[in-house]
Amino acid sequence: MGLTKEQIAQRISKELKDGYYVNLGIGIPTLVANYIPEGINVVLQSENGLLGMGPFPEEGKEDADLINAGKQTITTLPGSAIFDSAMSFGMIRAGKVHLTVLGAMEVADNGDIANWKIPNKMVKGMGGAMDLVAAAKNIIVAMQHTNPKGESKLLAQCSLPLTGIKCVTKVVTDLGVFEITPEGFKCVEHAPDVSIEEIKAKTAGRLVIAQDLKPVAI
Amino acid sequence: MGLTKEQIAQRISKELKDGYYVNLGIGIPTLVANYIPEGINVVLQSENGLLGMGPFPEEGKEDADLINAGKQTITTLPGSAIFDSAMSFGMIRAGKVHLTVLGAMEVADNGDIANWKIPNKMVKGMGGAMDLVAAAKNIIVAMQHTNPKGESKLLAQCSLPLTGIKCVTKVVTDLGVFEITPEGFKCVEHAPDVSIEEIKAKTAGRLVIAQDLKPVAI
Amino acid sequence: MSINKVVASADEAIKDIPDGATIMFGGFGLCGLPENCIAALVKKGTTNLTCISNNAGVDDFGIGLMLHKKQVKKMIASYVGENAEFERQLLSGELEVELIPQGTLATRCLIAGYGIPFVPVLAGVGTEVAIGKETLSRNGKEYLIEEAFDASFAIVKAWKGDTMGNLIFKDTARNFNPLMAMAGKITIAEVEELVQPGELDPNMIHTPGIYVHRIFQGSHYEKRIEQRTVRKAN
Amino acid sequence: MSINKVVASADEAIKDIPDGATIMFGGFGLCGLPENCIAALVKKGTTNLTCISNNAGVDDFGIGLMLHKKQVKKMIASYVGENAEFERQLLSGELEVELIPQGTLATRCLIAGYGIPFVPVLAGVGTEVAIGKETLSRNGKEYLIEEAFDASFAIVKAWKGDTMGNLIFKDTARNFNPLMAMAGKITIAEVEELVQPGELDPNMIHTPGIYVHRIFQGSHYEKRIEQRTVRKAN
Repeated sequence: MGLTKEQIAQRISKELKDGYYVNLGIGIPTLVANYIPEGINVVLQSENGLLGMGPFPEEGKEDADLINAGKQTITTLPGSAIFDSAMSFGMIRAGKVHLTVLGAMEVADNGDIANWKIPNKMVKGMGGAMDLVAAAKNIIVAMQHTNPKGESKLLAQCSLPLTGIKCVTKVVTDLGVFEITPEGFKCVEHAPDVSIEEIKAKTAGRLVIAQDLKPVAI
Repeated sequence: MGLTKEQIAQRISKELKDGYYVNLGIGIPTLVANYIPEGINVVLQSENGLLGMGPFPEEGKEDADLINAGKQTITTLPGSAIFDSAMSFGMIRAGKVHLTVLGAMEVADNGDIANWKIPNKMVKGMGGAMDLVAAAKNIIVAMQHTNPKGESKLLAQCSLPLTGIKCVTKVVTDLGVFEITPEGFKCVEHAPDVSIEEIKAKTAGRLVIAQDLKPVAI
Repeated sequence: MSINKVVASADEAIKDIPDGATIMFGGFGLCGLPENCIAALVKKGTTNLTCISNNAGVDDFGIGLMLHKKQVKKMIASYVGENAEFERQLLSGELEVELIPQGTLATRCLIAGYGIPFVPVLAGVGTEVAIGKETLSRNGKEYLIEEAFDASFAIVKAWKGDTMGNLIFKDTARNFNPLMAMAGKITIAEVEELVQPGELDPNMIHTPGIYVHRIFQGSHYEKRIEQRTVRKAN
Repeated sequence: MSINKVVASADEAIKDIPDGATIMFGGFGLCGLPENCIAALVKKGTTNLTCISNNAGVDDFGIGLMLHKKQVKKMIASYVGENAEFERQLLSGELEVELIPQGTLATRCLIAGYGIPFVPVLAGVGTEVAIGKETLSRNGKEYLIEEAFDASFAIVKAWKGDTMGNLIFKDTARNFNPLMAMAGKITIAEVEELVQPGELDPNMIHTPGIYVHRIFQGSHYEKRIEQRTVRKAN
């Protein structure tokens, strides 16, 4: 029994610091917004041109002109700012966004990430993912440790086409928390019910276990 | 008796076409705004960030926040737009401004212009002049034909540090109208009271006289 | 100084766009789309088009409507999901697609509007996006050199605009619209509300009229929502 | 989400700017100057500064006040006329000056704020501005490669701002202010009116708060006029 998606999001929310501007990708990353710790003020950036993304609108108050990068209807908050897509990626590229949380299909032990294309399947495009991973200073990947076939998604080398190279700083999966280090994935926290042996068995890339390994505190 | 400054400006105003966006430099070029022909709608751009520059304010209505590139207090007009300096030079560089009228210290017969620096004198800087001459598609120079010492300002080669190369399309002086052509300055109009001989005597660069030379119509 | 850019209708605005033209379309997903001009292009049947737009619409809305009528030869976009007809044409080889990172797409519009010929970006370095592209090293990093777009037409949708072409966008319907407005050689703007010069605050113009060549008040905006997400009322 | 960027005063805002720092100052001529921060820097006597600003003020206003106290080591600007003390220091060799075409100056701010390391420009090609600069050919033209600015601090003046750092500028006092706000590693904004989040329309923000690190409401704005030009009332 590893972490649930909600628990992965909850664990990532502990990376938030007061005053952070944060970009949350589609999927598990979006859930992080539900676990912002008390006393921590963060501003969510949506790369289609919004700082200060608020919750979904109340039923009947949806506005087609106000969506997030996942095309979902959203709201603004007091202090929100709207801008065009060039400024949006400009502030990302300039390092003004402190933390980016993304999903991934594969992560390599050097920080490479693949999350946009599966060859021989319909290609939908990279959207803003390549820009985000090339620019963000702190990129955390939120994903399941293995794919539906049970194969590791933490690899020595990505098999899928890359989204970006040497850019991921940390991976949070259902099995634990892994920092990208020169020695490969460094397991710093494990899911409470998950053994080191299971993590080793399910991690294909280089893996080191932190001296001070501890259980993920949820 | 050549053209007055006002007559030079009036002659240049005939180059305006309906729908033009125009940047007028400091000095004689500014006067062009007083002679916009009937039925011709133009928008004046001020490179400090304004489209739709209006006249000076009425006494007592000056606003320190509303100035032109010459730092003079001005007004907006219905339909004006304000923007930052990057967009201002962006639209100039992108060729959206149809006509730029500038003063000059020297113009060469290949279209080079010098108007920003006199060596061994205090250097004030190029301001936006280098950007304008590098970018504008149609640059008309408005100036006196000779300097205070009586020396020609229409030269084979500029003696002063250049502002831009091969960029001037036309020069209007107190003596006449000169197009820049592969053959040098082509005199297409002469000031009513000025002879071809005087123009030849006062033009140091290559000069050709148009077949259909005519007097400047004021 | 009142330069009048008003045209009578979407039909009038797009009538000289020839077959084979390259057109930019503002919008992100289905948000901020120039619905009237797309409808007019579908009606006129202009074909063999290269479309530059962040997305390709859905099956029955946005650029999807033009795909359905096989008017599009090539699509340049960052994300083209949610579109079965698109997928069919792509897999059958009827449609060319060039995928570009979203920030690069936006920046290539910006630099076109600012008269800058190319821009160095990190997005795509080390990926298949970099294949065949010129690179330049700077500060120990390798950058891809990306070119300014060169599109004959840009078609954008604004919230309000005046007869001189000044535009204001609403909320995230802004997205690529002001960028493409700057980038088009001829820019067509459809607006929800067309006003007279002086009705818009000069300080609050998103796209100055110098970048806009034709403007008209659109009608019957459907403004479809792609992902309707709501929460319980308190 | 209300990130609070408010500091108590100009003194507080500039207190950690060290001697020898590189500072950008918004403004064009005397229009849109951060008067309160300049006064605080003069009071504190921070010295050996490199100042990036379109102009250098006049003898007794703007950056001229810092020149008078010999706080400026180097001035990077596009136009530095109208300033006798400036001229004296320059001719005596006390002051270094780097002159940059105005559009290049603006664009080097923009690209710093957009994370773009360099930009190709035509301004200055064939002139002494080009001496020693890297060039690149494109489409048969030669471009100068101009670098993004790298300034530790940017000090700007806005009309209104909220506690989260969102800024709105008024009329041509906008000029370089939003560009420098984006370009500074630490950006300090002084505003005529400081308001609460929600009081500014999100659609009408010129500088999003993400670019601003410190904000305060200034006082006693003199807003001096450099060239008072008027016409007869009708």
